[in-house]
Amino acid sequence: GRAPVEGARTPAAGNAARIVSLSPALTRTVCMLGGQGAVVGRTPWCEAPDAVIVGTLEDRNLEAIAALHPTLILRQSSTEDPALETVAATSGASVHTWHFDRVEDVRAGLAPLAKLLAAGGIPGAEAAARDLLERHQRAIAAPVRTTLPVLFLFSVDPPMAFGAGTYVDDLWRTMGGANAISKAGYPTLTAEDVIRLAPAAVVVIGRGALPSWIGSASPVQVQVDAPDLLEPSARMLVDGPASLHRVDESIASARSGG
Amino acid sequence: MMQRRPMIGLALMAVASCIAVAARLLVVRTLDGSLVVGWPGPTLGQFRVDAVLVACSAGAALGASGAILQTLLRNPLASPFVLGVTSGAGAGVAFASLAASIAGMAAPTGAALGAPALAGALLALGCVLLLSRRHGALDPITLILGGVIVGAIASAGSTVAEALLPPERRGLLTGWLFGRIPEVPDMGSLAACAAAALGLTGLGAAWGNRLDGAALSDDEARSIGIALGPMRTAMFIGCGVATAATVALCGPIAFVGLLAPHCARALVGARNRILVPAAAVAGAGLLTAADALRQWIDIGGGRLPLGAVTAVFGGVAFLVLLRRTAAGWMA
Amino acid sequence: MMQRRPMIGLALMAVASCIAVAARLLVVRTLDGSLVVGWPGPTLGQFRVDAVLVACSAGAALGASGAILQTLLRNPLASPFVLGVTSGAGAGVAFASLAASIAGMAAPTGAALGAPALAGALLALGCVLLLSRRHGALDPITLILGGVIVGAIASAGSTVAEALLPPERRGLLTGWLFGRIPEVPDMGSLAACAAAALGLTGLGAAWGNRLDGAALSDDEARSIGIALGPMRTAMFIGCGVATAATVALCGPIAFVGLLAPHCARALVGARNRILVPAAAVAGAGLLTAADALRQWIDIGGGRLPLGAVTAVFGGVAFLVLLRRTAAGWMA
Amino acid sequence: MSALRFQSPIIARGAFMFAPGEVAPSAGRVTVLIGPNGGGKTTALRAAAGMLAPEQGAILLDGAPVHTMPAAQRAARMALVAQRPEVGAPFSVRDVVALGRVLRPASPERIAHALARSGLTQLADRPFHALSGGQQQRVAVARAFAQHEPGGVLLLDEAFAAVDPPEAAALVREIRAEAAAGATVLAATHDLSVASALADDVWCIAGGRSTAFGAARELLTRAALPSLLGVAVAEAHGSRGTIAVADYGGILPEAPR
Amino acid sequence: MSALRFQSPIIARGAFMFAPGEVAPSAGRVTVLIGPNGGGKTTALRAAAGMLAPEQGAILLDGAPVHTMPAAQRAARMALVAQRPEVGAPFSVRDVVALGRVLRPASPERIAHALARSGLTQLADRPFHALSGGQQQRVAVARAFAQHEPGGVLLLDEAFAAVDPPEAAALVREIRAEAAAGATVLAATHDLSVASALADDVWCIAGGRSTAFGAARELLTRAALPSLLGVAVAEAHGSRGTIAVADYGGILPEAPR
Ligand SMILES: Nc1ncnc2c1ncn2[C@@H]1O[C@H](COP(=O)(O)OP(=O)(O)OP(=O)(O)O)[C@@H](O)[C@H]1O
Ligand SMILES: Nc1ncnc2c1ncn2[C@@H]1O[C@H](COP(=O)(O)OP(=O)(O)OP(=O)(O)O)[C@@H](O)[C@H]1O
Ligand SMILES: [Mg+2]
Ligand SMILES: [Mg+2]
Repeated sequence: GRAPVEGARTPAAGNAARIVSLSPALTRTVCMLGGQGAVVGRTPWCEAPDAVIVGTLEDRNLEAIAALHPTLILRQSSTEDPALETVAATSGASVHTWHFDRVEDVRAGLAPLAKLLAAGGIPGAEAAARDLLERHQRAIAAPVRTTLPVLFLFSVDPPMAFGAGTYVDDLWRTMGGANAISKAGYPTLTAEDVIRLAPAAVVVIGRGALPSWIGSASPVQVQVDAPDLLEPSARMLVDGPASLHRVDESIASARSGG
Repeated sequence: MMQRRPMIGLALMAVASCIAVAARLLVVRTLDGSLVVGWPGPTLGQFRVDAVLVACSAGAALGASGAILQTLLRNPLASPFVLGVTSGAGAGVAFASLAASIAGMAAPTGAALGAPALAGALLALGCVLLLSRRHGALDPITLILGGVIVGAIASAGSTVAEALLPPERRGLLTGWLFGRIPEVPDMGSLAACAAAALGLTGLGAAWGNRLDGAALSDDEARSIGIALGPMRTAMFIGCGVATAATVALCGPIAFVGLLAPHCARALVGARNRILVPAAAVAGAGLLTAADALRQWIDIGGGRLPLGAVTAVFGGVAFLVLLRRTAAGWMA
Repeated sequence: MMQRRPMIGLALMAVASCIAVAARLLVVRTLDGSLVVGWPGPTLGQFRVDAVLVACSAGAALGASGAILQTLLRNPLASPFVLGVTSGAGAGVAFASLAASIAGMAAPTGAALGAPALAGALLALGCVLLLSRRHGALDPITLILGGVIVGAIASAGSTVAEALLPPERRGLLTGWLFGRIPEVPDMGSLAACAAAALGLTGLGAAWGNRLDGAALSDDEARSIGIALGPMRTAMFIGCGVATAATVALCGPIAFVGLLAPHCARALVGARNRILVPAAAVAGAGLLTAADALRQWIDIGGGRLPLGAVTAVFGGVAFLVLLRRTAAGWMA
Repeated sequence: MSALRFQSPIIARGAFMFAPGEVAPSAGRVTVLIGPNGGGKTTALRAAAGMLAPEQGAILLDGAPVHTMPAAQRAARMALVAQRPEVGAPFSVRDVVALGRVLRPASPERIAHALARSGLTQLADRPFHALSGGQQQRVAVARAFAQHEPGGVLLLDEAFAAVDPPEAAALVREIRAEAAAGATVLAATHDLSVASALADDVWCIAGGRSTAFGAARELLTRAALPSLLGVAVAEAHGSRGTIAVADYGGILPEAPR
Repeated sequence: MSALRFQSPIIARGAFMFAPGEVAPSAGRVTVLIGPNGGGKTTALRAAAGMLAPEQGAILLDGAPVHTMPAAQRAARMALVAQRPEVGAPFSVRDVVALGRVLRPASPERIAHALARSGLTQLADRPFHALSGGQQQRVAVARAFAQHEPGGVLLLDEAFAAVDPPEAAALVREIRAEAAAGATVLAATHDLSVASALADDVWCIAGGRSTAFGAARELLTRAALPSLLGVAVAEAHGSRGTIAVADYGGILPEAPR
């Protein structure tokens, strides 16, 4: 017995999936698997304009979610959310939680997600997933030319880096590169730290003006506007390596040019 | 300004709070943007009821604590926050998250956060009380400074723990540190917080005259029979425990404990017998109203954070009262 | 406790601050964990010199503001923060970031944040001053409450702006809101902050006796010739502008403005002629020491946030002084 | 009737040492405390009220040390008017007076009576902070009246200093009536005309020590006072006895001063 | 010599209306303010010090309204001792007294002299808050002495209320000396013995209105005072003139009271 809910949309016919995603990365992956039409609820940062905003992972609007009558609720977290399970139960939805830390996590999550989408009336999802994985494998198979340690920053003021065990570190090292940071996680550095590291190149992922001191850290500085490297989605698997190759090209040409 | 009719002020506030409760229970903004009035059925209705219970318990506990602390510390800036308890609870949760992360366990959520929050809060309270014993008695100035400092150190501790957490766990902690009204609360925490709110409000009302007496100089307060030292200690512990219960339930909720007593004072005057219950009602109403408002306002990015709505709504209410009554802290 | 030898206290603090400066200039721990002592050559040396200049200017401005505000507001909890200026600057930066994001422009960083920070700070200060005019004169209690409320509303504004920002821009803002000591500061902002620090400290020292006079009742202060209203307004604006300059340079740095004056008071006594410079020295030393400590401590996650180190270091220093001198705010 | 007894208490306050020896103000009598500024009158009254813990000796109320007595129990038998009353909240006069009975039943009549005795009936609903200095002082006295039970102890620290003459006359009458009803009254004052009207006994404290304790008739005289207080004293003959008065100078007839 | 003049100022403070009419205390003379509690003495002195803005009329110092005068300029010619001195910071006695010269050069000798005149030389380095009530009041008077320049105005609001008799005698001498040197002195007191010694003129204020203004010789008498103050008055004959004293009662020889 489903409770009558004010303002509810008519439930979709049959077993068609109605997806609420509480993770921008998962939303992106779902879209890449062909499920963009099925996403009905999202966070403010998800790129799925037809879906309504139902909050964030930490502050999800349970009533809004219930009103959407979802069949699938997708989360990216290392914890469960019992309240969300309660809501899901009222509309017969299931809650699925992934935990993406490393590249392998993202890869491993792809097939189960595709299977869920396929069961929800998106038949091409599993094939799309296989295709994505293949493209990923191809993309990372080509080695990079830069083997000297490179520093990847996602913020410059203060400098914050991709450290060991992050997905950028995973990709880059799989492709034969070396990360200047051996610490795990996303350490905050000082400008002096960066200069003392003396990496072969400083790569700044993102937009915005670079501070002048970066020049003292390394003769080679590369700035890439690569959103694919800023979220652990399928796009990171496929386009991330390409972005890193572009970075590698820039480094190589700068080094040979300089 | 002297308040001649405190009961009218209290009744006004009670009515306003009931309106806030009704609004939270019955009005939501639907996905297509229109406000809809009505009861959503048992399941969703339960969410609303629980959210209201949480907001009322937490708001009342914070409001009553703030009123008592402002009286006892003789400082209009006093609030549960200055006891260091809020930050202590935050640090407790942050370190519990860190410990879980290091031990490779799942990040604690919901009810599992209650225990570390409580532990952190009580530890901080203990430190503050120890620090502010002077010649055997609690000294208000030392207490207020000690509370702020212990709170600062505890906040620093949370920041450090936060910095050490892996990023995917960090969001959860940050979310918690913002404060929220859980729609599916841990019932034990809710019961504890409600009991603390009722108990503290009752104590404040019952001891209202003694609290009034604390407005006199120390000598005069003692001479009329108030055991100032024990009363201060008991009240601080009571406020600390109530705040800890609130933080365990909702995370740290700012401003309610500071603003609600001032709003109440502007309406019912300074006699604690009525001020403490009024501040509890004001806190409950304020938090419920903020939680209701948050369901209705959509500026394009989903619901606003609770703390932001509370600060704006409570802040504006307070400024209006401050201007209107031309009464402030004193005279 | 009466302080008999304030100059000795001031000298002690100056020496401690110099040690902090030397430590920041000459000692770092590299990322691989070894402590390195020595001058690193011109490039890195310039970073360190600039960081020291920033920390000293910002710390001095905050310390002097805090001392002046505690005296004028007659409240030991007063600090540049309670003026609402810090939060106002934060809101300015948050809305500037949001505007840039909506306009599709690059996120403002570094020097580009100075202007919105200053604008937000001055706007908040203006609101607070307007709100606390009572019968033509500034009333300390209204000012302190007005400042807290305006600050709360401004913080809420930042939270909202933050919530509306896309996540990749949010990190930048959050980083800024934590406060930091830039090693490559915008020279204009640095000059402004240093000038504000020097000016405010000089003003506080020069007007030290008048500030002392503000400790009397309002009538008595006026009767000895102090134009209380204009002095309060001038000093609040001075403190507000100095704080704004600091926030524009470093972001909001908590606790220094609260702790440094208390540390200074414990060492040199309450006469503002010496207290204000001493608080400036204490603030400079505290912030430099915290920044130095940050370079040495490595608990695995990179450098700790400045605010955390400041709170722990300053908090512990204050607690020691509080215990040692058995002197507090008063007598 | 309560018996208050200073049993050689010793109380150090910074450089100042309060050591008055054995003194026992009598119940049913008014003992007036006189002495130089900083002599220790306030210290004596605060100690009697249990606010200061003697390092040696004791101050006993019916045989029990006052400073360890539970505050409520002490308050039921002893009321204090402090030298400088403070009210840190926007209360009305009536609110403040009612605080005298914060722990015990307070009938509105009782509060009204206390207000009337201090001449505050008209001012009962005014905010305390809108009163003049002398009116505020009378509020503190009214609070003590509300608190006081017959046979208890009344401690008055310069309770007359800011009070106008007619109200002072009324307060003198009220306080003497309390003493007549069995109260032990200890009142500090610098005003010899108040002392003359109020005192049965006089206790002079200087430098923390008792320099004299005795009947007013013997100590409040032109002969005894100058050596006790260090000031010239004149005497006036009032309608109800001799009044001692400090001779600071006076009005000379006609001739320019 | 400064001329202070109340030119029918009207000042409303809640229900209270201060409207004393035209009054001009003379320079070179001491005018003592007497009257009931809440009569308006403090209001008069605060208004004279420029702390209250009259709604009508004015209070003029040498022809200029005091409340619009720049504070520094006013302070150079007029010093106020408030009824209730407050010091909100841990200053020493000397620090507080030096505040009297906060805007003008203060030689250490001048501060020392002001301290000596109030009998505070021994206490100069003590923390203000460790003093007794009367000592604190004398600090406020010393600050006014430090501030006062010959020929200026001294406004004393019950500056003697907590002061012991020998120090009061000394202060009376000092203040009369200032008046002799040209000061305009306005002093409120309830103590008729102080008034007798201090006053050249008497200004009686009740209910916000002047009820009398005239020579002390005429007003401080057994004949005039009872109707002004509503209290019986006796007279003592001191070594330097007649002393008026409020007759609250006195000491009866031998017979039990
Ligand atoms: N802040 C205030 N608000 C309203 N009314 C006030 C205020 N201060 C004083 N008053 C009123 O003004 C009147 C005169 O007070 P004032 O202090 O001038 O009397 P006074 O003659 O100095 O009395 P006292 O002998 O007690 O010192 C009183 O009736 C008092 O109630
Ligand atoms: N808080 C304190 N710390 C140190 N010494 C103090 C403190 N309070 C009072 N004293 C000292 O105790 C002594 C006695 O003070 P007390 O107030 O008892 O005098 P008193 O006789 O009441 O004087 P007064 O006539 O001025 O009221 C004084 O020398 C004073 O300096
Ligand atoms: Mg005394
Ligand atoms: Mg007066």
